[in-house]
Amino acid sequence: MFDMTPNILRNFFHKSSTRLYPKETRQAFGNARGELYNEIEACIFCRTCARKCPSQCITVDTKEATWQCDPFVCVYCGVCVENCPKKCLHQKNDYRKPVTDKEIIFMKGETKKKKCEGDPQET
Amino acid sequence: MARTIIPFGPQHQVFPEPIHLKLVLEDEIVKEVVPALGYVHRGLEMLADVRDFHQMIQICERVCGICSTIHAQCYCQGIEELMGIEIPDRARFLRVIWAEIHRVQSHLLWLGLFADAFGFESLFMQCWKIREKIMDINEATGGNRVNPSINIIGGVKRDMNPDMAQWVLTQLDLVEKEVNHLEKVLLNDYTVKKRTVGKGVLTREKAMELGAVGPTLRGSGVEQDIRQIGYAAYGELAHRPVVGIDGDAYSRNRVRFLETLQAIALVREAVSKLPAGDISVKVKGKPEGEVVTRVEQPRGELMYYIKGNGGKNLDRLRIRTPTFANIPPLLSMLPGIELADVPVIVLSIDPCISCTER
Amino acid sequence: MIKGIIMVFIGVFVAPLLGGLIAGVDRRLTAWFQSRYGPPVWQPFFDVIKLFGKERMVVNRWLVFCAHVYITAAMLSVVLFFLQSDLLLILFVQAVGAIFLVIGALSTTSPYSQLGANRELIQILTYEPLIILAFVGIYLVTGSFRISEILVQTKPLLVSLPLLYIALCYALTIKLRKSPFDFSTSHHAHQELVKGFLTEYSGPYLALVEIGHWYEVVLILGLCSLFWATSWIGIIALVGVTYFCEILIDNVTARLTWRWMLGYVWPMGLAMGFVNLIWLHGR
Amino acid sequence: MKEVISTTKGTVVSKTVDMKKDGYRFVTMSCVELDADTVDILYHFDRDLHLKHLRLTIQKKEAVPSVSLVYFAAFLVENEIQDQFGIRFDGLVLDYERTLYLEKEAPDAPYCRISVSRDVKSGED
Repeated sequence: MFDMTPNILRNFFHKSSTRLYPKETRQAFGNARGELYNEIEACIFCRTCARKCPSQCITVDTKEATWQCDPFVCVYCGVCVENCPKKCLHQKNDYRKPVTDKEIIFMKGETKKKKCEGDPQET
Repeated sequence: MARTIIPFGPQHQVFPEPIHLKLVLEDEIVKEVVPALGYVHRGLEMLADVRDFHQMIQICERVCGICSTIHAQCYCQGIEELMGIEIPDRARFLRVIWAEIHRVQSHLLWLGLFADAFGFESLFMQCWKIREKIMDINEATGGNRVNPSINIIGGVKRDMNPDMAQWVLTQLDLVEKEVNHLEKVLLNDYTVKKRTVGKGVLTREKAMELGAVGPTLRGSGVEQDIRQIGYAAYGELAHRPVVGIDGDAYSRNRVRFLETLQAIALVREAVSKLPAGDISVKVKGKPEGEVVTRVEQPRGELMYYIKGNGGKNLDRLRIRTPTFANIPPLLSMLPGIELADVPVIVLSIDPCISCTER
Repeated sequence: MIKGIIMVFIGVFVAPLLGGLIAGVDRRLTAWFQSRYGPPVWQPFFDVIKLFGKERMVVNRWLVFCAHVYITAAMLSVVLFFLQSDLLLILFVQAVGAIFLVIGALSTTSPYSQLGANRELIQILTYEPLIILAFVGIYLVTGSFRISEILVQTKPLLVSLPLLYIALCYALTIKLRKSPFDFSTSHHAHQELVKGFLTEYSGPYLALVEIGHWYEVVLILGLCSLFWATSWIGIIALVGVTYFCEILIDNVTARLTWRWMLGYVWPMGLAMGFVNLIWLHGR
Repeated sequence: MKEVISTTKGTVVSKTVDMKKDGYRFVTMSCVELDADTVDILYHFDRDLHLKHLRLTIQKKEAVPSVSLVYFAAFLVENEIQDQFGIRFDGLVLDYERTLYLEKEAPDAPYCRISVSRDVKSGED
């Protein structure tokens, strides 16, 4: 009748399987696809990522040289990263931290017509 | 007590997803059932009209959160058939590995939910605790916990190097050990048997007639499993469908439990036979024509009908998920049983409602 | 007199605190059994405080009345227990509260509430005879129903009433709403009847019911403690072990049905009770 | 897709009965829009892991005889097609009247690229 007893007693005398999350985090796996970020200096605003994205979370304006991504729409599939011709899109190994407000990642780079080495602005 | 109508769902604790069953009861005995769907209908089939056929992979994955890889695999398989692409051997084996890892994950999730349906909280937690190891495998190999997104048209996206494969096997050994600890509980425990044996009986004939699929069909004693067709690399791996006899909730539970162990064995075999070579081929052209393709999902037979018109969008994508096929058998199981057994029987077909409605 | 006032004070104010603490420890231990951390021990108090802050929404006035009768009866029975009154009186006061809770649930039109109330009635019907049987056993040993008489015993009751104690544990499991008897309502997500007969109690009234439940837990554990009332260590050990076993059983069994309960608890409980009584008589 | 048998409105039910007699399991039906007026309805059957299909090409306005009396399992998918493509099925064992997925006020045929508009004069669509 009490076939579960050994299992729960084993649990009782072992460490908990859960973690007290914000205080204690697991080390990210090397292959994990986490937070998406763009090295805006290298970006040429070709819009490949925006076109390939299955969830259409990326908006690129070639003229204004802006790149924005809605992280709440992004599904972290990594298609944009694979297709980026400049290899300037990357994914970190860990996830974005939970937040209470929606936000959009907005990045402004330099238009590539004029060749200059000015600092990219990030807001 | 007189005739009562119980609104079972759409928001009910036992259902992981919203479905509404109108139960007409007499003295806690179910007399009639009328289902209502449509609470999570997302129109994913229609998205094939506006997204190109490569992007549909990720969308197909999201038809179901639990068997995501297998949906994508089925879709890719269909498109490959349409375009006449032969995928490399290594990719075929890798697809099997990920699909079977997903099956373990899905079955453990189900075993937990099933335990929850008859109020066995600690068993539920135990199953989900074991499942967490599989989610880690998914994340470490595929990149994400739930939707690893490793299938692409023409093969797979990621390779598995020998070190990684070895790590997966050791993790699976741990999982198998823990699953074996649960065998006595799930198949022998007095209270579990009391709640499952003889509940929701679906005879062999009825199962065939009503078009049941997957463990629901096999639990009734029909030896049918789409993996027998030998899609992907299943033709080269040794496996036989797990079959139950009685067709009750206990039998379906037993089938799923044994399939969990079988899936682990299949991963081991696939890893040992993993051939060297490329993992994908270059894809050129656009799909044209129509095709029906099927794979075996943890819940049963999954069918995709794909019609391409030579453009980048598909003409029609039709997804028939296993739960859709299992709802008519469910309706035949419910009348005549106690209210207390309704959750157990509904859960015993492993309902995935967002799959059903897509 | 002063002793009496202190006892009333303990019954009214300390008992619910103790009950809440037991509930918190219960959750914590359950979590450990399930390989989780679990909520803080004070969580039941936070829950109740939160419930008191909620909007007052009731389907009818009966519910309000019934919730108040329930908590009053539960409180009164605990006070009577601490005043070392008559066991039968305590039992009937407690039963009035339990019945009123069911009447409140029956007064609503919600099917979940109705079905839960029916099941709760069956549960009351199952555990009350067992408790009465235990009292009869106590009477046969001590010659009185009064707790004050029982407390002067020099030998623990458990020695002469071991089987009746097990029968009382059945009643305890039902009363604590633990698996396998948690079908009328339960603390965990309830898979058949949502919240069972508590479905329509909400906000502050649910908080009252919750506090009433703490009183009842203290009462039943108090009854258990009578079986080894000769020393404090005995009381603590007996109650501790009993409660630990309850949690263990809760975690190793599935929920069963009321039909099973009628077919199992009555024969088993009554048989054990009668065997114990016959044995007592024959000694 | 191999083994596709063409049928007409008149023969679809009898052919389905034949399928059932041959021991086929009903898999599902698919509705495919061909152009503004016509749709294809495909009936998929399976026996021992072997698929067979029936193809029925009809006008959107026409009502299709339901096969749910032959295979009870067909009622769900026929209701779905009613919802999504606005095609009527005659003789459904359980007719949701286009409310399986949709609300009453939803458009008639959300899955058609060119929606069928409601005819005001006749009252019904």
